[in-house]
Amino acid sequence: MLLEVNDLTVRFPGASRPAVEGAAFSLERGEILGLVGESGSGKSVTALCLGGLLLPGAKVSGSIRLEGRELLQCTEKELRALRGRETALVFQEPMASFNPVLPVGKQVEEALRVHTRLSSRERRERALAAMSAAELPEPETLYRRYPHELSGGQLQRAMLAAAVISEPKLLLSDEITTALDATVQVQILDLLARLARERNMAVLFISHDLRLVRKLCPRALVMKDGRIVEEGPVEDLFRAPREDYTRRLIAAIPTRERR
Amino acid sequence: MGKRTNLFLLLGGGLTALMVGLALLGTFWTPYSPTAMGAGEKFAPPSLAHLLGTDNFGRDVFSRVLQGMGASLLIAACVVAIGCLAGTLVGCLCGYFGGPADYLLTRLCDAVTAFPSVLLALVIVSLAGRGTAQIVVALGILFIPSFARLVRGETARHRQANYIQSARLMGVSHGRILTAHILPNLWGVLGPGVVIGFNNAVLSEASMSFLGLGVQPPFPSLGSMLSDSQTYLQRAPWYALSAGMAIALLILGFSLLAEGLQRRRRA
Amino acid sequence: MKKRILALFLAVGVLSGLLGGCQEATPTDPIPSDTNGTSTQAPQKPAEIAVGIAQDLDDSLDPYHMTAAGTREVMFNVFEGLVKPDSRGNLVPAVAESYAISPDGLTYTFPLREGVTFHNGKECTFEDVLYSFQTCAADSVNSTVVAALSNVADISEGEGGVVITLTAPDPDFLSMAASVYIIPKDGTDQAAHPVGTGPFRFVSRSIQENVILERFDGYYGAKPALERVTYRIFEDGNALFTALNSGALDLVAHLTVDQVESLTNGYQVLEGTMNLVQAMYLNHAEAPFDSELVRQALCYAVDVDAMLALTADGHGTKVGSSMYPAFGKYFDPALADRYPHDVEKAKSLLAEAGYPDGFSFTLTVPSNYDPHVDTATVLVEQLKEVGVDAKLELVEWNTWLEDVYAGRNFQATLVGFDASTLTASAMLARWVTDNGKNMINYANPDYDSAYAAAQDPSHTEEEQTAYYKECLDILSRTAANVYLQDLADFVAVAPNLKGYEFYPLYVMDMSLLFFE
Amino acid sequence: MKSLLKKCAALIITLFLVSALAFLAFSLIPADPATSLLGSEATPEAKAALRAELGLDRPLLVRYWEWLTGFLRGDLGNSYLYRMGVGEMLAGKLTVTALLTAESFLFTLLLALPLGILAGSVKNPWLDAACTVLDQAAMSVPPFFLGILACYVLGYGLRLFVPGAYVSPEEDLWGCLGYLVFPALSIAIPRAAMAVKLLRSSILTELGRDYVRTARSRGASERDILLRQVLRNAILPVITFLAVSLAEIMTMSILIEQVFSIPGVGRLLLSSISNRDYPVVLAIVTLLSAWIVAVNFLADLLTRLADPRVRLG
Repeated sequence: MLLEVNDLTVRFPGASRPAVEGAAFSLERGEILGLVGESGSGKSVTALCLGGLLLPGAKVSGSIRLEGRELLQCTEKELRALRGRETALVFQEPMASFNPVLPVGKQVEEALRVHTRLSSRERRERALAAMSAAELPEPETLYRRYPHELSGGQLQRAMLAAAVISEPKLLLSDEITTALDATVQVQILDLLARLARERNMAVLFISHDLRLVRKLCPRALVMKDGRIVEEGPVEDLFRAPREDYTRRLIAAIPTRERR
Repeated sequence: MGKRTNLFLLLGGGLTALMVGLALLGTFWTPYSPTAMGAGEKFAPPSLAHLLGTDNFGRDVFSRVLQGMGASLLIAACVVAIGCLAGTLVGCLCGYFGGPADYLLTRLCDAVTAFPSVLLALVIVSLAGRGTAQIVVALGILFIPSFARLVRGETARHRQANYIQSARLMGVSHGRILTAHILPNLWGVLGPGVVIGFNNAVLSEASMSFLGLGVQPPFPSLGSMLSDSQTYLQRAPWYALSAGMAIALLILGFSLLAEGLQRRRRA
Repeated sequence: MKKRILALFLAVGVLSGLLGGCQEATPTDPIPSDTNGTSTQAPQKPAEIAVGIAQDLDDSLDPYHMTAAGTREVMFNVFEGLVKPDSRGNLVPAVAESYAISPDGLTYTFPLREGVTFHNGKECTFEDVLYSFQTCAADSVNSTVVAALSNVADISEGEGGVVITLTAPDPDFLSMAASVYIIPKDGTDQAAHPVGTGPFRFVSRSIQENVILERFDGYYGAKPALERVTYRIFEDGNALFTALNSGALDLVAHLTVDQVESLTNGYQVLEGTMNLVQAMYLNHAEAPFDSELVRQALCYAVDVDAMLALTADGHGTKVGSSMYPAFGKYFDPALADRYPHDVEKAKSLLAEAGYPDGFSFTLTVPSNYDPHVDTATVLVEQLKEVGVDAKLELVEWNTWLEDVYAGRNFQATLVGFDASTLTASAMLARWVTDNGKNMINYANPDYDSAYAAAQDPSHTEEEQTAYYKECLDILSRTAANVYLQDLADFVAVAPNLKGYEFYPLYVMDMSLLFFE
Repeated sequence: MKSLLKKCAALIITLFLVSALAFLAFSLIPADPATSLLGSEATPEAKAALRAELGLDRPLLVRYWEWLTGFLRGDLGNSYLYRMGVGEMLAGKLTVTALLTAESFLFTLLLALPLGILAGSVKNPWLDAACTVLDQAAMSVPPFFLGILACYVLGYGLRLFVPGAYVSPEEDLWGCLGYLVFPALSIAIPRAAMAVKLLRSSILTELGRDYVRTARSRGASERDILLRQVLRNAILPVITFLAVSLAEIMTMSILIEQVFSIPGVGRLLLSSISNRDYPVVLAIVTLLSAWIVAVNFLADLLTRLADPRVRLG
């Protein structure tokens, strides 16, 4: 088992109820797990916790075991060593996620710079390879470009390249397609699936869009108000949702696709 | 965050209230006449009778500081008022109508900004004599460009807005658009501009008086007191310190207040 | 900003034996009485000093174009006339070996001294003297000197030396001649690189930074002990004081008592006077100063002793008329007590003049000289006591020259006048009714006739002196101005620097200084 | 490129306006140079002659035209007072003021950058508040007061330097720079405090941006994030501020030159105004404004270079 989450509770000071309450699930190596829910249901907080990004001021309890290691017991330094190497995060807004004043290539190889002692030339080669793997055209050119010169889709590919460059075991993908056009969305999903498959990388695919989850993930969790309300193979969720909430999520999908 | 906001507002507000209060007090009442000589010994160190000691004529430094602060505040207020009103007018017209007149006026503003302030003050002083009114006019002129630039940008931005465009289509006059639609939108940028301008005005007035161009003796001014006190720095350090600290605290109060207000708005 | 402090005081000339009084340094710290000042400097100390001066020599270094007293103060060490003044106010031979005046007062003979060379190495000849007198007569910016030289009928090389013939006798001529500095005929550009015959030669100037003089080794007289004098310019009085107090300067003159008392560096402090008449000058063409009663009331209202106590800890000399103590022959200390401080008397005089509730006026003061501003500040305060409201208006020096001095457009002003030559007429001529420099529009027939009698060469010297004294008494009696004081002049000198002497002129003689 | 040309045109127009304004100002000031040159004892004829010699009797526009064409040829005219070339006169003074400005600017940078970064990375809210109050206090002290304090405490009290013992750079460059340390600090401290405030708030804003979260998720350390990622963005508004500071510092040096008696351009400007030495004043005013305008231009250019989004846009 790659990841085991038990009774994860995250509480922000001043909030009336926990952002995440008693979440428990697990993830196999190479598995793609969907996490669905409305905005504010606690999906992103869960992702950040799993990524080892402890939010300032937040009270986190329970247990997160990554390859048997208890993340919640780790020091910040140990967490930092995990981040980017064992886990990688990709976020919703590709443009905002890139530093506007650094060339794209430099940001793609960031994890290598942090975690390895590779020379800058070696890093560059790995970055170019990762960018090719992410199906970016002319990686040499794009390497030198600045974020504002790339399209949203290109940036998200670059982001995926940056995420997989250090061969993480777990990719946390938080609404990575939300800001993109529909056609680009599909391409990115395909890319994500291929990368996960090739590298035997587990993916926690977070989305508010059940459609995408169905397309990508064999299994999914449904989250509401910080609790996991339903869990199971994605087709089962579609066919026989046990919760009203899941039903409503399904109902939100345009009719033609629902079937 | 909440605690910090209160801290700056509290500190800044308290300090400003104290200094402005003292300045107001100084315009109506001072322990001694600020110009009366021999109110005490020459160069008497601070004591209960003379809180901040006395100067080279035996005048009470505390009384002079009080009245000097009043003068500084009054001058700064007038300067900012002139700069703000004229600047808003120029900025509004430039930003709204645009065109070559706007270009020229903008360049003129640049030119005034680039013109050494001391020279302008000296020109006005040579023309109209030294005095408080002259220095207000000189500094007022110098403060126009910064306000004009601020307002011009904001006006030009609003001019493009849909509601202005539609008002124009409906045949509303330019004057009405400016006063009813654009002017109310300017408060947001003018507010902080006024506070910063106020501080700059206090500082500029002090600089001018330091060079002997501001308030004329025997009336006290913080800048000229500071200039006079330099000679007696070793003999009567309290003289220089009182005048200098008064300027610094006046400015500090306002900038803390501004910081506090800014943080509260952001929070 | 503190510019050209004493530009008005065109102290150029010299007294011609008329001057009885002389001034000596009155040290607050003991200094040796032996001030013969020839090469006795300690060998370990480099004979260089830095002198702080409060204004740049920015008028012109050309001897005939210098206008500022501060410039003359420095260039006194570079230029000499046929005769020159000494510290006791006597004229002593310089470029001339001696001088002789014919009994009719029309012919002056100056035998030229042997071996006088200019700083450029050329020997001084009759041609140079002739050139100097001609150039000065044509070029000088000092109208008094130009007027005196227009009286010269002929300059020739006679047996005894230079012979100058006048068209009419002039008792002041010798002192005028002292201000005709001798310069080389085919000389350099004097404005940029002055060349004279004095004990120091001009080396360089750096605008608003310094002027450097060096000992002139070809000087005919006693060699100065100092090898090099650097005048450092501090146009801000506070900066000058700061530099002095920190020990960056060896000598600074014209300090105020407050500055002197703030000194903490252990320098010797010498006290003299500034040789000027500081007064509140009143424009008699303006009401209410056309009334003698009002003017007298103001004199009673002002408490000069209290003023001196406040501004200068009691230092300074009261003057009661247009004459200062260095003119011992004319100066009458009793005049200073004619109007003792008396508020009641002042009020009753004002009431009598029709101003029972006082009045208000504008007191215009040039802003460039702090002691005048300080005095004016105290004066304004004192006048309040009798209900007179004086509004202080500080103006720039140039504005003052133009509006007040030339334009006579003022009510009252507070400045100091000194003598452009050390003759009584230099102080008194200006108050004659139709004199072009009668800034205050003083018109008094008695005064005019007394002055004319004093100038009449047919009178004996005693009679002239008596007439001049009468002039002074008339000025005092009619309260022509509110006469205040001759300011105290303090000089701070490094502890081991000796030999400073006060002159009755606005000069600093560097040739007398030496290190002990 | 086109916008650059436009800016250049604006620059030239501004300079032209400044010189015209200065020229106009002098024609308005009463009391002419002849009076100040010749003093109290000169005759009216002598004054008239001098006025004619200086060309002051000719119409204003003619004089302006001559001055302008001369200026464009690099001829700054002659000082009325010193009767020497203005260019020659200014050269030495400009060196001093330039040194003072450069040193002040250097101190501003050396103080502002580390302190700003430090202030931006303080986490404790109370410490942060204390830093901000301290910073505001440093900002509020007028430079000339700081200068006076420096003279008193460091000069007299601790004897670290001798106030007034100025050495010219030609004599001893290091001695001169040494003397300028405290004047430069007096100018730099309030300026640096302003820059610190700006940098701090800029860093805080940037720290809240998404790319910081990305960097964290890659395992970058906080120090690394601050220095390598955030600073490059946070510095952009500070660059503009610092460049404009170069202009402000120059202006401030006029006052500071008074306090520390440094014979720079500022003092020459003040005395030339009161002496009515117009050629000198005109030259200084025009050069000063050229400096201010040029520095603003430079600020613009630097921002373009430092910010890839503007660089090509």
